[in-house]
Amino acid sequence: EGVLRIPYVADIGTFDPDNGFETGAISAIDNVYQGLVQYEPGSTKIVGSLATSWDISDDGLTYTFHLAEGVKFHDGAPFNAAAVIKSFERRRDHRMILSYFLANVKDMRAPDDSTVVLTLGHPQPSLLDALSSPWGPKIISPSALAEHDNGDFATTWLNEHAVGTGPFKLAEFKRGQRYVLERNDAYWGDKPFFRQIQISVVPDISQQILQLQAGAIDAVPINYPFAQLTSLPGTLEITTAPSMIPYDLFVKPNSPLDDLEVRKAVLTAINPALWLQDAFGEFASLSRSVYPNVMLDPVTPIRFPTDFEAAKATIAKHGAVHLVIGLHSAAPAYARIADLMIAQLALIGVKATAYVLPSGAAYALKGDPNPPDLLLTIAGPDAAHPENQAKVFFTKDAPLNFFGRVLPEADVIVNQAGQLTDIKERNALYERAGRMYFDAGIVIPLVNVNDVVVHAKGLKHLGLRPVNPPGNIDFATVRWGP
Amino acid sequence: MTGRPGQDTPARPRFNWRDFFRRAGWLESIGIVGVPVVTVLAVLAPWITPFDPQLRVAGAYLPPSAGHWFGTDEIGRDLFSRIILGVRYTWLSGLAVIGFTLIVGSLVGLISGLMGGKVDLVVERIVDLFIVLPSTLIALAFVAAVGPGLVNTMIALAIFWWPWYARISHDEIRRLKARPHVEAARMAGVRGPRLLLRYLLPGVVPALLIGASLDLANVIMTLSLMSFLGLGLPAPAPELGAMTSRTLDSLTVHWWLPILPAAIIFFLCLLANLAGDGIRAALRGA
Amino acid sequence: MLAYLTKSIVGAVVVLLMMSFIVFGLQSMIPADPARAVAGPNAPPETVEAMRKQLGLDDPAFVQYGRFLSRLAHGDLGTSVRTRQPVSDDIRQYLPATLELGLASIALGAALALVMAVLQFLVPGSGGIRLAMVGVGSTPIFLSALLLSYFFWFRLGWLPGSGRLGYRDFAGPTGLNLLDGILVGRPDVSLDALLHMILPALALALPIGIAVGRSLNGALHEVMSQPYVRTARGKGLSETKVLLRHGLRNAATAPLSMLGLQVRLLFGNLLIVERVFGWPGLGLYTVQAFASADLPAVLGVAIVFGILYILVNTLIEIGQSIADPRISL
Amino acid sequence: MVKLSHRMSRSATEPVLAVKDLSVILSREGRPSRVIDNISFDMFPCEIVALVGESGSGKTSIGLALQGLLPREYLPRVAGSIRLAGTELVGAGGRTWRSARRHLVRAIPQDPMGALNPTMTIRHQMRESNGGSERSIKDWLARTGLADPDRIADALPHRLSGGQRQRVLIAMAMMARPKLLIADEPTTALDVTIQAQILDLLRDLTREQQTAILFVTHDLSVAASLADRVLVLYAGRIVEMGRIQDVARNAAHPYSAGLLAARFDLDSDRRRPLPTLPGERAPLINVASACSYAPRCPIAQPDCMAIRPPLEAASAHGGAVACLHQEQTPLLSTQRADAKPWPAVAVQETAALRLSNVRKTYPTGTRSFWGRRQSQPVLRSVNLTIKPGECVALVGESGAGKSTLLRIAAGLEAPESGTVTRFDKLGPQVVFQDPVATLTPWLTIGEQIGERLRGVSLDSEYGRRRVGEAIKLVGLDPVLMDALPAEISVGQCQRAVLARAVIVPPSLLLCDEPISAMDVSLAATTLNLLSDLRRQLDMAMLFVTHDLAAARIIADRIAVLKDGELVEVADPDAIIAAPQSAYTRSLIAAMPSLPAGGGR
Ligand SMILES: Nc1ncnc2c1ncn2[C@@H]1O[C@H](COP(=O)(O)OP(=O)(O)OP(=O)(O)O)[C@@H](O)[C@H]1O
Ligand SMILES: Nc1ncnc2c1ncn2[C@@H]1O[C@H](COP(=O)(O)OP(=O)(O)OP(=O)(O)O)[C@@H](O)[C@H]1O
Ligand SMILES: [Mg+2]
Ligand SMILES: [Mg+2]
Repeated sequence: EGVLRIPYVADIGTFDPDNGFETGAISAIDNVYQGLVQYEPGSTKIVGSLATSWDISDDGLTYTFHLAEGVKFHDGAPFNAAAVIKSFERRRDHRMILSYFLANVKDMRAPDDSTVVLTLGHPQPSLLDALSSPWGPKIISPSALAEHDNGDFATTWLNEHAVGTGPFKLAEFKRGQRYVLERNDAYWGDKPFFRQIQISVVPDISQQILQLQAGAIDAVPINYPFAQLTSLPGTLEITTAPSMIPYDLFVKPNSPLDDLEVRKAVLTAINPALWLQDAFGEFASLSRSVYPNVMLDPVTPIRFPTDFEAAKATIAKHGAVHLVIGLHSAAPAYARIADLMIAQLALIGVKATAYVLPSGAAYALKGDPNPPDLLLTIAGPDAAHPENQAKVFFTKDAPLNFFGRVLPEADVIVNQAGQLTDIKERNALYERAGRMYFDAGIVIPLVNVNDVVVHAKGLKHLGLRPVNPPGNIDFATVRWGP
Repeated sequence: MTGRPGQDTPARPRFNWRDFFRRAGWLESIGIVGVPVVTVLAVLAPWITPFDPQLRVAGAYLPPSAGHWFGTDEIGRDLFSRIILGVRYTWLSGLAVIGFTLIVGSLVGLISGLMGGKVDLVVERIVDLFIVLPSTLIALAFVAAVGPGLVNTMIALAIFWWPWYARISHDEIRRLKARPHVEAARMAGVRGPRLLLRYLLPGVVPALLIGASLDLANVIMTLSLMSFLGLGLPAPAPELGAMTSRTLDSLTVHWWLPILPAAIIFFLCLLANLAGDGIRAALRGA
Repeated sequence: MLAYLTKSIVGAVVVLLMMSFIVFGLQSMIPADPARAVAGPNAPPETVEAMRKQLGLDDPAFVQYGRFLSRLAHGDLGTSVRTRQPVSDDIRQYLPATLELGLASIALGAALALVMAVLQFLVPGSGGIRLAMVGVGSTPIFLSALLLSYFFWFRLGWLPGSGRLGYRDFAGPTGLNLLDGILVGRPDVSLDALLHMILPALALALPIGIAVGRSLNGALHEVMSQPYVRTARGKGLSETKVLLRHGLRNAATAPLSMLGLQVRLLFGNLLIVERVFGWPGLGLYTVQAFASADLPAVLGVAIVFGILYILVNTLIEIGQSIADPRISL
Repeated sequence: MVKLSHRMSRSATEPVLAVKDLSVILSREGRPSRVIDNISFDMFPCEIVALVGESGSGKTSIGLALQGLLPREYLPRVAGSIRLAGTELVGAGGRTWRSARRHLVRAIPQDPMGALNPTMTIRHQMRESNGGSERSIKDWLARTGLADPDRIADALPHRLSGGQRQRVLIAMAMMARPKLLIADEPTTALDVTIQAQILDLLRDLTREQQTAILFVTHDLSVAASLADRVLVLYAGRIVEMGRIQDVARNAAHPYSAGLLAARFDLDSDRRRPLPTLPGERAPLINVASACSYAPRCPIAQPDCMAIRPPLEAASAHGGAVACLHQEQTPLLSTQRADAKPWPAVAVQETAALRLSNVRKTYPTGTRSFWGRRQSQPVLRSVNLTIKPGECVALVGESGAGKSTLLRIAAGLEAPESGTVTRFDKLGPQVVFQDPVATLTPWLTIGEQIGERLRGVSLDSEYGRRRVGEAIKLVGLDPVLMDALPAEISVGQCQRAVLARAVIVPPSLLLCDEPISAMDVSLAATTLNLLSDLRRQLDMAMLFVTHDLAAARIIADRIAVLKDGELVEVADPDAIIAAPQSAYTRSLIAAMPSLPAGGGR
């Protein structure tokens, strides 16, 4: 009957596209607001959205976007270049949380109503990725911004209200209980299948499963236990797509793993090939590099050693090795992987324990006098350019360089690659740098787990994007299929 | 007339286990006997598990069978062995919390009750304060601050448990102090530690014992609740609450994973509750 | 009475101060960085720095605490780091659900306790009944909540298993749906709210009912062998009258204290039950606030819970003094 | 059993109550014991029957059995027959019992303190008594002599004094106009003045309402001042019954005779030990086929141990008695009259204790905001000296400040002003009112007695010997050294307490109402023991009591305390003969006494 019912595990903190880092709700926001460009569903290819085409100057400093015509905001205001600039300025200049997406944009101009020209401070081939990112800049109705600006750039109002150009309007925002999106019948693009999206908050995954089986909701977007995927009732089916959120281990400096022999032994034991199938069935693949597999396909993938006897002997020779694994969060996926690795390590005589870090403590490990030896993370960059991965996790001052380990010669290569526009050339450099981080024992990539949505039979075109956090169904494309 | 009947009260035998159990009730006696038995099992746990609880010894998700009584878990470890180890953690930490808070709380209560006056007033206000604080919330804040882990969780719990015993022992000692037999002992020249140990403490102990035995189940429940919320032991340690919470989503498919650990928590609480009831009945009757 | 109220208000303020101090102290020990939590995991350090400055996290803890107190004096609980809006607004949104559920479960628990204690007194329980009662009291809340939901909603379909209300677009003046339905003349809404409430309230009420019931039963046994009960029987009153008029009231003090203790544990159980039943209340809010190191929100919730608990305690004390006039306030 | 003929004028009327072969078995901790053993008696309208017996003889149990209120937790088993106004109650259903309690039988309970619901106003509780009517409440309260019935009706029990409560309970029972009223020791806990008032009231009420009263007491003098007939109960059996004058004059059962002899009043001989009942009974005989009094009976013959004596017509009076050798009983009183007189006390002219200008105030009332309370003077400038070897009795009504004075003398409390001088380095010893409560339940008697032998271990030969000597001194069996307080009787507890006080003889012994909770015989025994000890050990003594008769018997001087002031201090006989203060006069006037020519 034209209604899609989706559960979220957490409530939506804020619906403001500039001022919050939502993960579970990002597709709701992105179906109400639109940016200039976007990733195509199912891949990392950048396609137009509110901009139909764009030109990049040869020096890589000037980007000219040609905007779509005849677009209107939900409140009826016309969409034009001024609106783009107003929204971009709001994000960049007014202490919005996500301002860093536009940090390199020095100047914005609107030569005419349908053209926007951005001038960068330095060349940044990854700019388009930043603009396509699910958290990238979105265009907000300038009249709504003006109307609700109480000296706070409408941040208060936009927490729970939205006026964008997207295929859906935010119809109801009842914090913690329910959120309703209504189809935007004046939408300028293809008309969505569903008239209404009803989002409820069901924090408990067991409840979500029961509700799905009882037909009270149409999908369980994330966290459906992998072990149960093979034995789903006939009324349910699975949509799966590659995701860009790898499972990685970051290694503390001065850990037992600094000893190359020990590291080799440990790698032998925790080799994900040995447990991938048990943990994820067919819904995951081995990490091929320190980058997500969809982001970069390496020429020579990383391989783990396989000689168990040698590993055992090494540990026996080396003497007791005790490893502490820190888990970035309390999400169940972490504990399971940790359990598996601990059981694996026990086989070669390494005693390991794991604990969940206090929330947010992972960001403070640099100053932690007693950090874990290994940090397990399930995290990806917020855009699909390899630069995002490297500069978020590995380079000096990278925000998620948890242990602050630096490998200057690799950082140089990353910087070099960042200037290149030729994809193949660029990727080769990134791969080399990534290999160096791995060889230096800074990071151990484990697996890439697919985005798995369990839903009622017949739901099609979920529009899952690798860059999006898992479970973000694109409400514009999803439909009941034959 | 005084409450006690005339001159012919038959001499009652001194402490006697049969009387004790009869007053406790047969059901409760099971609890009273069960508590030390479980404690011994918990201490011996690492030596009596049929399989190594850390290792993957079979396929994952095997239902209970003759080989693996409670089946295997999501990565193929023997659930029975893990639960035995879980009993060890849960039970012993429950006992530890009770023991620790009992000692600290009753010491505070005894001392302030004995000293009386200003000290007593101040200490009592502090105890009041701790009793009124919303414990779970602050325990959560505490664990969030110092990081999850069994010891931290136990400390967080202990912070909120000791005031009860301080309250009980304080009230009891104040009550006893005013009783004629203590006054009489004072008149007989009994002072200081001798008065405390021989005349006061034995009167306080039953109330504390009753309180503690009834609380054991509460502590175990709260501990498992905290570990259910992810605030318990490091991962490989099989903590019963955490085992349940992590596998709750398989309730409809692999029921034994969440149900059996929870059932064991239930069983432990049941034993503790029964023992508490029994001890109360037996001591009150005396 | 006036003196009592003054005293309890002063006491409440002291407790709240102390509590906020503890929570604040604990939170400033947390390694987590609220600025980072706000900015998102991938934000560059500059953004985080700016955020930190904006949130005033650079100042020493005592300055922050002082600021917190001075704002608190004006009724301002600060701005939530996570939802980017005033904590008081957030709490206003989440509190009614929790209040509704909490009150319902306390009422249900008290009723359960009463029925159980009286029945058990009139019909002395066999071992089986005793075992069943201790058993229910020994069930961990997460298990009982899940089993209730599994059987009564999923299996039998008798009651809704999640959320507060089946109706959309209903908003009443108080936020307590059960009450609002009656207030605005929509009994159907009230009924629906009631149906949604039964399972979570039952899950919360069971431990309350068992604990209070056991305490009431014990007190009844003691009271009913008191000489004044014999006096009442000596007047030829029926056993029910004796129990209701002379027994219950005199037995009320201890179970009321037990009720207070249970309310303290109720706050913990709410965290679980709200999660299992998707009940959009403060418990849910608290868990999420903790997860994102949302200090203002945590402090706000602590203050609100503290006030609620003190209120409950005060009510219980007043109740005790009504039940037993010898307790003067 | 002999059919008893009542040679009384009432034989024409139907009895209100006919009890026949009533037995009650109660069990404690699974051990049943026969508390009422096959008793039969009748009661007629307007009649007051006294039920007399020592503590534990089963008086209260009879009262409860008649109301069907025996405590359920003791699993009562009742056999025989109780016909109340023609209705058989034994084996009757709850409805019959309830209706009987509502309309026919009411009781004034033994302990007024616990018998009123603390959470209900008096008015409310009284309304329940007469089926909800409001009208007569004030009336009835006024009739019991309460001055301010309206205020009392709206008060809660805890605001009332013991005497007021007792009167409320009487009003409550009487307003139902029962056919039978059971008054269970309604006056034991009260002052003599209030006691006399209440006895008057009961008497009036019988006359007006045609109510029969079963008056339970352990004190024959009280019984004599009120009752028409008396039932003497021993160990659950009726051993003697008859008109009160007859029994008081010519007791036919040795037990009754002993009870009468043990009674002391203002005329008792204070120069020699009081006569007492012989020692406590040993449960060594098979009571089912023996006279249960035999082990204590001074005239027991071998057949007393073999035959249970039936209740048959008494030769000495018109009643009945259960004694095989009743003709011997009159010999008893003559035998006993001449115990050896006390040796003279050597009172020295120094002081063992001197209180000068002692004042004390206590905070009272509810707390103000800051937790302060108003203070109320309890003692105002008290001066009292006790000489070594002398015994001073302190009498006064309840709340006069007697205990406070004693506690100050003991050093348990500090006076607000004034000085307390004790001429003794050992410090005084105190004997409190309730002997059971002053013994620590978990320590043996011996351990507690030995506590005063500082530094001497009880395990040592010497320690045990000293404790043994002390125990023997107070007349206890040294075997009891290893008993816990719960294992011995009240009387034995009182002796143990004394042993503790005198194991190292203090020069001053302070006693706070040591006998007020005891039955007559036990009280007499205790008085004798105290008199003996103070002479043997040469102790000065302060003896607090509200019983003028006891004061007269034990003391060398009596001090009368009224509202915190000593109103007179003088030789006992002088005070009785010529009381100086109005208060003392009223005390003396209110003393109950046997009709002339009593049991001696
Ligand atoms: N549950 C019981 N089991 C066995 N014996 C009992 C029980 N309760 C009371 N008794 C005995 O019954 C006897 C009668 O007690 P009761 O209270 O009737 O005596 P009483 O004459 O009223 O004494 P008092 O003067 O002290 O009030 C006592 O000897 C007592 O030991
Ligand atoms: N600790 C106390 N605090 C306040 N008031 C007290 C305290 N102890 C005694 N009183 C009051 O002091 C007065 C005298 O008490 P005290 O116990 O000395 O009387 P008493 O003559 O021994 O009476 P009784 O014959 O009833 O034992 C009473 O009014 C009592 O209420
Ligand atoms: Mg009695
Ligand atoms: Mg006194």
